[in-house]
Amino acid sequence: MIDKRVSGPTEALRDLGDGASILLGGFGLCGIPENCIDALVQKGVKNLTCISNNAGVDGFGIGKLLATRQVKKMISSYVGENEEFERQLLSGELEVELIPQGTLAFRCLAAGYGMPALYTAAGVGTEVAIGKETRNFDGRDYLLERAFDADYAIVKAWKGDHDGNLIFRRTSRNFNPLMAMAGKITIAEVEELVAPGMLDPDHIHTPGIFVHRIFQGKGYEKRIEKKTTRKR
Amino acid sequence: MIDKRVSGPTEALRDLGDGASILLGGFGLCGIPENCIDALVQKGVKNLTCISNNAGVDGFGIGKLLATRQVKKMISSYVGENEEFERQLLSGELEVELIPQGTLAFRCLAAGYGMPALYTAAGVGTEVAIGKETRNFDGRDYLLERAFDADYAIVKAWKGDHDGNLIFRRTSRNFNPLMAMAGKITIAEVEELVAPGMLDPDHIHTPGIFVHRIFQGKGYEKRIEKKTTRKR
Amino acid sequence: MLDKEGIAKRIAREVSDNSYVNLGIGIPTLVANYIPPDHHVVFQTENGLLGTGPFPWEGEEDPDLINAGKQTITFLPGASSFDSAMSFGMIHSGKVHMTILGAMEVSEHGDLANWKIPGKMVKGMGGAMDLVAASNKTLVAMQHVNKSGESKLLPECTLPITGRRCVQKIFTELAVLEIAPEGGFILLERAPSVSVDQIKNATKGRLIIKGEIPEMIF
Amino acid sequence: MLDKEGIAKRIAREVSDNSYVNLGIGIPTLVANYIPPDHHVVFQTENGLLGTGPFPWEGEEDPDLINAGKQTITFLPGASSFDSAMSFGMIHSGKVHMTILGAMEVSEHGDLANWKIPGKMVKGMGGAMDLVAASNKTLVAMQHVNKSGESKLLPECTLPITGRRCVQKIFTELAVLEIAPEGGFILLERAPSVSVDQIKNATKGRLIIKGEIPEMIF
Repeated sequence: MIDKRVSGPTEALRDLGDGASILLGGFGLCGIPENCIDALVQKGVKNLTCISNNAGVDGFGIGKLLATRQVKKMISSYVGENEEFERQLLSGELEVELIPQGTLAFRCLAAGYGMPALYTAAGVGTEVAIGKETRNFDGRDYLLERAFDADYAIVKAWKGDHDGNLIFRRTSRNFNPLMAMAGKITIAEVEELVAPGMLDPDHIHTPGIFVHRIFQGKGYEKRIEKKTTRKR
Repeated sequence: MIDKRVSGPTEALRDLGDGASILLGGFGLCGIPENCIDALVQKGVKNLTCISNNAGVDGFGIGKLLATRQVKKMISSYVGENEEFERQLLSGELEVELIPQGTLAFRCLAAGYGMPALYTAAGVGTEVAIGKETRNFDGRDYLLERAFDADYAIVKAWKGDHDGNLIFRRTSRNFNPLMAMAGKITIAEVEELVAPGMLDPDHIHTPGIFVHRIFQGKGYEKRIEKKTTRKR
Repeated sequence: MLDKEGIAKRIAREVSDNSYVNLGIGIPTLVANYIPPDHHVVFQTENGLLGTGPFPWEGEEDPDLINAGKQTITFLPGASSFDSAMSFGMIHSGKVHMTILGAMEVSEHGDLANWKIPGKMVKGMGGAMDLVAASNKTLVAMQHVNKSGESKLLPECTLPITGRRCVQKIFTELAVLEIAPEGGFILLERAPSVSVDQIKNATKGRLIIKGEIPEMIF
Repeated sequence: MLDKEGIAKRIAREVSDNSYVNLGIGIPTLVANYIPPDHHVVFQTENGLLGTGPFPWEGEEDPDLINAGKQTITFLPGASSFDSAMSFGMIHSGKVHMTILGAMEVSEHGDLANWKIPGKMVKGMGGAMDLVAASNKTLVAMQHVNKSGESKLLPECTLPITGRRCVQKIFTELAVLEIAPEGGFILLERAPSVSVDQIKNATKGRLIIKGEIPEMIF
């Protein structure tokens, strides 16, 4: 089989330079590649295009890359939890493209499956449709959306093996398996890295063929955005 | 949660009538819905359109439905293992549409995901492309293929629960999860039916929302088409 | 006049037995509390779970288990997890039968605006454009008028829209209304002790009143 | 002149270290036996498995574990199983680097015909049209001439084609040939004790011979 292991985030990101486009897994702060985000900050690469459902919060997640002004453009579906983001957006420092959440998912899927484009009903008749082809099938309108063409995908999984096979846990799966399929180079950080044969083939969410570099991350904070509980 | 259990194949197929279009899971004889096929034979419904990667072998799988002349049309990617099939095809009794295997899979996926159509490179410039739209994206040609619109999907899983959640084993997964998503009414037969909560949510391949009726099958033969072994 | 809990309670009656439902943030989230105990309803959260349960017990929060509002949650027996493509796949194919969400404006043709106010910080549409575009049933839970006292039920939306001709019914503190096929808000029910005139005054779009309008039943 | 094992052995040298490969039925299947032991090559079977292993020990066949040729197989540590959409997804996105398959005819432009003979029973294209259409490398393993002694390397295919301009290299019992960008079969290597004239006589399409043609090395 094929060993995809690298020593850590620095080696994983070795060839990622200024101006790169990056798909970043996660929904809110759930399932985000914490180690790689820290390494991107340390590396100091600039003018990044980040494609991620959200933009983190002030001081955590993609918010860290915004604080250091490393992001030129964000492509997201929802960006509401970040004051620095808002400041940069209103001052014109940051470019933002907002797209429907399902469209974000499907454009990753299309890239991963070698489909150049897809049709979705989301956004028909709205400003999202401006400049896009609208086409009617069987009496309903759909927008033609193009597959993503991003340089890197950086994802976070629960478990992985040397071959790059990935397993996600609960709702931390979200966009991670889709982005893993869509990157030209896909980097996976995992909480637990195991030897080939330790994962049941039927339990694997992302086959290793989609993953180019894998390492076991350290010190996950897994910050909770909105802690909601019942009292005993 | 929602209880999808029915007593068995007879109840599961209660409203399936003459002329129905049916997606049937399986690849070769691997992962085929043996119990439902037998029940279809017993029920005697006629003029069926069967969409399945293969057409079984003489006397087993979809071959049983061919023997009783219940199939009007087959949509498959490969049909080579069946003499009765060949006889009916050459005599004009049976209509056959051959489509690329990936196209078969993607047309199910599109139906399951609410996409009206998809673009694929398979079949460009071949007789499969006749009558279809060919479109160029970034210098490559693709065919526009429509999502399936079938009345029923009949699939076979390894394990399932009352809510219709399904888990498949090894390569018996194949088209089953895709067809399960694509049927207007989806019937699942499983080797082992368990109570809700017995399956880990992260292990489920087909969420129960796609499955309308489920039952525990009996007496699986699981015939092997080509037994190939190493000698000790 | 209803409070938020009252609106949620009334909407809960619209949720069919044996159905899959997606709840938006705000009033819609409260609907889950009012589903009759003998009804089998499964809630989907579009970040990737079918079968969401109540909030976790204090101290048992799992950072890997949240809903689309980023709140910590639990799951019920029979739940399943999946990626975002499958999640929006089941939405777009209409397998998720109903979506209940908030709105800034609804037009008398069923257009919905709930994601953007020009000149203000735009947070994004999240999954709303997908949910309303899907071929399922879309119900709106909202206040009848905005903070400036202006009607949110209009002839045409003034804000950028989330989806066209997507809303079936609207539930406010004053009334239950249905979008007429030819356009207009058909008044179906009054909130307790609310008069038809009060509803007329709060509705800028065409209000269709046929016969006696009954008071809501819960 | 090579036998089937010889053709497979020669093709095995084309398979890069650290690559994912799909093998068709027939000669291509034999290629797996000749991958150098220090090469890391993962075989995909399009019915849904990465990391296929050898045939099972007698008595240990698993009916739920077969390859695309419907043969019982095993899997290696690090294998993964998946559905048919993901399988053809990884093929179409070019993640499966190489496909090796048989052919009835190849044209000098790299067109491939391997699925249908008019007037005979048509079995279907299976996954072949997907595999050759994908943006990966397509190698053909076949006999240079058919059973009637006619060349299978032609100016144009006479049979219905499986894909256009999809073949990069051809491996026969006589030679290794590459498709020229402008059309034509570039003769790269002769099989042991086969002359250039023998290859000329067996090739109906334009044969391009540049300088001395070396004998194959294994």
